[in-house]
Amino acid sequence: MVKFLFQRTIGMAITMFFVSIMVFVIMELPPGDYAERWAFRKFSGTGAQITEADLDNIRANFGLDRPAPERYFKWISGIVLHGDFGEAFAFQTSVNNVIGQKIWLTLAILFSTLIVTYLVAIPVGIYAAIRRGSAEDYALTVFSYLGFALPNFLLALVLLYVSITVFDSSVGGLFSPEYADAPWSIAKAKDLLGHLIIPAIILAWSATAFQLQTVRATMLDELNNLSVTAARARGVPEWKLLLKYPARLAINPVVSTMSFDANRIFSELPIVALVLGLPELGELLLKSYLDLDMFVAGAILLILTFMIVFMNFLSDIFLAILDPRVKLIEG
Amino acid sequence: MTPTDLSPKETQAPINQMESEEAQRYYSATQFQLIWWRFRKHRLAQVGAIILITMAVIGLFAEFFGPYTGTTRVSDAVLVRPQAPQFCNDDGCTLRPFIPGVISERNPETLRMETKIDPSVRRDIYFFVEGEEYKLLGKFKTNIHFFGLKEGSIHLFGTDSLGRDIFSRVLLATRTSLSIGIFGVVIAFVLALVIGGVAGYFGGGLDYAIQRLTEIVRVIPVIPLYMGLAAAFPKEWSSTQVYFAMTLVLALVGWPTLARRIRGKLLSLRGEDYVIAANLAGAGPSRIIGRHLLPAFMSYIIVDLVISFPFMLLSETALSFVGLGLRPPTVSWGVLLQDAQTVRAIEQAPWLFIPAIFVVVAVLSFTVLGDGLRDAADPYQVSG
Amino acid sequence: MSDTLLEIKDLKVHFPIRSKNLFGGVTKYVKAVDGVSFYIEKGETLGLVGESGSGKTTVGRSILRAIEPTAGKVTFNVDDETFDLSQLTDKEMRGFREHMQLIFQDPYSSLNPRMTVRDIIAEPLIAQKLATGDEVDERVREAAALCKLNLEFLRRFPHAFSGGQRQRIGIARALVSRPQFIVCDESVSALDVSIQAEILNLLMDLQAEFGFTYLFIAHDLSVVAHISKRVAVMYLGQLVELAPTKDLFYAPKHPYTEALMSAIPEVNPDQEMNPVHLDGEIPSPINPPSGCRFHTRCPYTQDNCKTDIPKWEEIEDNHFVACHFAKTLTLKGAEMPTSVDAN
Amino acid sequence: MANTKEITKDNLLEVRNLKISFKTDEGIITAVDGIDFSVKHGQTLGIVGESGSGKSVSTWSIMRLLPKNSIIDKGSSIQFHRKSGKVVEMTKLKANSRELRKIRGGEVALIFQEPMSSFSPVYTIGNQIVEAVLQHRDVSKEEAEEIAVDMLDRVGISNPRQRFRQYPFELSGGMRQRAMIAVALSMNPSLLIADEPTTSLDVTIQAQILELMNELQEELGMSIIFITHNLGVIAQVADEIEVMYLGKILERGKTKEIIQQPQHPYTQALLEAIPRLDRLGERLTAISGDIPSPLSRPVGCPFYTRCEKVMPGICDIEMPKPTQLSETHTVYCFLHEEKDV
Repeated sequence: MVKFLFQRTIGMAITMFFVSIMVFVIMELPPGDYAERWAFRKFSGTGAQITEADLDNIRANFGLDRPAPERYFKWISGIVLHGDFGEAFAFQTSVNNVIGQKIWLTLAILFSTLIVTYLVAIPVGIYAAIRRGSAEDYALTVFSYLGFALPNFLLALVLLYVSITVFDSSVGGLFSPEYADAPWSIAKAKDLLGHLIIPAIILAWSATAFQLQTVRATMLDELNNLSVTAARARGVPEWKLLLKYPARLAINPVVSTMSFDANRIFSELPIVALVLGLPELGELLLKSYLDLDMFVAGAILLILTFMIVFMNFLSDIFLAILDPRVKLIEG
Repeated sequence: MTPTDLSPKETQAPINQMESEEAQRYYSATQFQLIWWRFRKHRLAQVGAIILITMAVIGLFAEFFGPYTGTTRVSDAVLVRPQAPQFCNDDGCTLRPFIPGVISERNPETLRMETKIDPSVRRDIYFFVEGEEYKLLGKFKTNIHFFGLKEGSIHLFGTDSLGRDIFSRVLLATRTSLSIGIFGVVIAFVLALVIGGVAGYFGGGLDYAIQRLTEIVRVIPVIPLYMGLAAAFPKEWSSTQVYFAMTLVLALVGWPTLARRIRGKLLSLRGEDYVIAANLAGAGPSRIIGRHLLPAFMSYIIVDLVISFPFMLLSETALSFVGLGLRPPTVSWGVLLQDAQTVRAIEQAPWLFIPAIFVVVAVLSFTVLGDGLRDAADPYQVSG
Repeated sequence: MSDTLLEIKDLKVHFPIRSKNLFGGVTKYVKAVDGVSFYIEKGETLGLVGESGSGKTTVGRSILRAIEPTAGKVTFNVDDETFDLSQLTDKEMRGFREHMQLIFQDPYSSLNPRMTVRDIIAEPLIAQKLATGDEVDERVREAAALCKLNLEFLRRFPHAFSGGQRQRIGIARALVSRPQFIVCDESVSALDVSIQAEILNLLMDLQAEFGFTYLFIAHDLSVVAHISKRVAVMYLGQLVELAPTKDLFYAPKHPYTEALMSAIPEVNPDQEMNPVHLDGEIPSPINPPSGCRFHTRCPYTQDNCKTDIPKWEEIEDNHFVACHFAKTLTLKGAEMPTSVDAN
Repeated sequence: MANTKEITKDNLLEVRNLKISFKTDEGIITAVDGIDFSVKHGQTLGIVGESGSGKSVSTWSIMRLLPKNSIIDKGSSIQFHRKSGKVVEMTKLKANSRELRKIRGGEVALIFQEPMSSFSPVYTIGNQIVEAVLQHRDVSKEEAEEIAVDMLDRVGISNPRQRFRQYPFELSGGMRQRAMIAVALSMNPSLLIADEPTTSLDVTIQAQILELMNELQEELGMSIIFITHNLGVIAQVADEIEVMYLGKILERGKTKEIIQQPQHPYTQALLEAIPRLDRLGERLTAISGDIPSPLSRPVGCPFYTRCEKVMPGICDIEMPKPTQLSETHTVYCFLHEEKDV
């Protein structure tokens, strides 16, 4: 197990190294350079005249006159060694300050979404497989189709519209107005939990549709497995048999694709966050892309990807616990 | 669950003494005939196909089917409600559809312009009427529209806050969104085919390197990655440039998944007994690829193409929706939905949300079509 | 030896195991075939038997170079000229394939479902340009007729046929290029008993008519005994015994062969089975036992079996064994028929 | 409902007029078409048949294990003598009823061809045996574990305590089949259905498993239904044999009667068609033609399409009636029916 963990940790580090290069490339992509955007943001409206010399100064300050590999090295070593993600010009402060506690809110959203997804997809998928061909199964298939077809942000809009026109209250945001700027307290945490449900359901929408189908398909495969018939031939009661044999195995593909779910959720997060007004990383990422505040964008992209890679790591461990065959392959 | 002596192989029909004409036909049916017969059993998939073909045709001739060009502003008709054609009013019924007249006046309380229906006025709808001039398929100058009014204006889906006809704009957007999907899928596919094909056919170290690369591209969240690439488009690019850049971006991010599937399929095909048999028959690589791998592969390629579409459509819509994708004056479903970004906008004019229905219907159609095709694509596998 | 068609010397096939760690380094090898030597004479059938994991299929495929051998020499005589197959380039090998063919085990997966029967049978001719135009069709029809296939069926696709018929199509494909050597890799194992006899008869008839040379690989000892002139027994990647069929079955010289013979269930309720008991299981071909590979399970094992590798010796005329005690052990073979018409 | 007479005393199981069909996309396939057979206490009934003969279907139906699209005809009867002495009509039992569950495993056990897929890969061998024992015996968990280890030992698995904690994939094929037998026998059944239990095994392992089953039968006294397509195996293990072809029984008798004096043309042809070591060098007699598809079963005797001695106008009209050749030997063939008359 120690060797297994060690191998996976190294693998994670290597993946993150390549990811960081890709992220750096993306940060470098926008036309014009960072110094111009920084200066524009800082001095616009102040009436100050910026000369080419000023810009060169700024470039030298930020090290922008250095070749790209050197800049990459400086950037990544700042992150790895000091946890310093650079400066966010749009906010005139460090990226760390901007991101700060939003990481925790993002994680809270990620996990609540995953929980909603699995709480729905696993039992319902199992049920649909057992009742294959029934009206419920058919209805669930239709629901899954809709899950693929109706993007989460449109669902968010629909829900918002319904909540406002029918219930006359908004479902957006992560906090009630009275808690938004209040210091953390138990009441605020409760308020957060209450507000998390709606975004979690919206973000879980398509992930649930996908996983439901995966669970159903695996379950159908497993139901046809001889080991199920063998257990039935031993006189094991039907419900116990279904839970112990096929259902147990139907969870495996879900566990092994946890990182894909995280990927899907983070994909949809920025847009859903925009619609619902959620103050977390996705929304910030979108804003910084629009402002071309690439240090912030790069940092967030890196953090989100790291969370996905880490989820992958977790799912590998869970899978090794769940399925004794996995260890053998690792040898 | 099936006992051993009822395995699929045994229930496959061997030749019998008596052979009906139908059996004869089945026995000498080619792959695509078999696929077609199986596909014909999938009602839902056929409905999907028909919807998509209709959308494609309407999109292709958007200017003809829409009564207005997408940019025409009917200034006194801002945020007009959708108008449904009618056959009957208080004066009785006619065969010719018509829409009631509309009056717009300023609400004395809110001071907003509001539209009201004037049932006393009847505006007949005519077909193949003359209207604004346009170029059909970008080539033939004409001013004939499929339908329209002789006087006044018709807005089946209402108008937006600038007084543009949403129906006409949705048709144009259909063209843009579908075509960007097609180009995106095709380019991604060419990339995936080359890269996945190389990896799957040659295997070894090259395969390993490509595998790792695709893995890395796949861990970065997709839409944020798209956004990062799209954010790099210079502001001064023309809408055409952005359009092409978008297809490229969609393709660049889309290929790893496809390449992985192609590679996997190729690897499994390469190990098939009949491919080994061809090898032992002395067939060279070109014959093996051309006669054995590609034909077996074609149906999967088609299925994969179809199921990749929704992803491209949704990505484009999402990016344009937040302003990182296509930009006005190009209209796509995502661009149109920008007007419906806030609840307030939808509350005021729910019909701005109509393009979303097109997105959903298109994606649904692709999904059911893909499902049907996937079922039909391998006619040699007996389905459980 | 001018009547030798094929000679295999010290053939080795080792499959690397890639560990699934970061750099995919190769640390272990599966020694599927580990030093196998034998020859096959023109027009004979050499049977090759062994249990699963013995490497018999790998031997057959590596002779045809469907799997690249790791080491060893395979020489092939065509028209009094000798070719070293392991030295041929891929392209030269392709040209050589008209002389050697394979009949597969699974009649379902070995035919491309997307090609007509005619195209399947014609493949060797077209791929190697052995015939053109009408000649192709002529030779396809000829091959099909030899395999008792209805010529009407040639434009049909494989999905129209049952297992037995498909296997005939596979045989027609194998013989259309008029090869000298055919490897039958478990070619009747997947068939029903009532179909199997017909295919065996067909293979034997074709051999009588055209003088084909077969390497007949199977796990069913009775089938191998029935069709082969000589039989080789494989265990864990190596040959343990090779002899004319009757010598091998009725008077085996290797303890493993004895165990195999004793395990055949006879279709005779009066004759009770009395299998030799073998200890444990077949060891892994990744780490084969030292000395004689069979020593971990052999009922007659001695101390030197653990350390010394037994020599592959011809102890009687045409009877090869690899056992330290081949000359001293008295082993029991299959029950010999009491009379010729023991019906 | 002609065949509802009470089961005779020396029979553990009596099957009458069993007819099973499957609903499929291509229509209704009749897999088993009105067969009768019985199993005596402590004896082994061998069922031989090629693919599509319905040998597995007919025996799986005894335990009511067939998939949902199967239909057991109303006129069919499967009577089973329970340990309590009570006779149950298996076809009348409700699916998932308590009584059916008690019989499954506890009184009738099943082993399959592929021991790998009949174990769940994610639980240890021990776990799966203990589950079975607890299901059918009134013992504590510790006692069940002892029974399991003891059973593993009895079936010849070395280091049973260690194997108990291993997963199926850690065992070799032969070991797994032994473990499968251990599971089946740990519940102390009175009938063991062995569905091609040695087909996927090598000959040396097969011989060991057959020996083991013989020993265990002598020791425990259960009845066995042994299904196989291998005539050599059946000759070695069965007391009685029935020969099935396309859902019908064509011949039934003591093992010696079937192997040494086969009377049905199909049985004769089968015995001629297999290569035998005591007949090396003889040409095999092949059976011409193919097994017809279950989708288009011939009318009349199912074998007439391939039979050398077919009598047109007779064999292709209706199924021949059973002809009793001796007390134990029955054949379904017009050749004998004529002689009888």
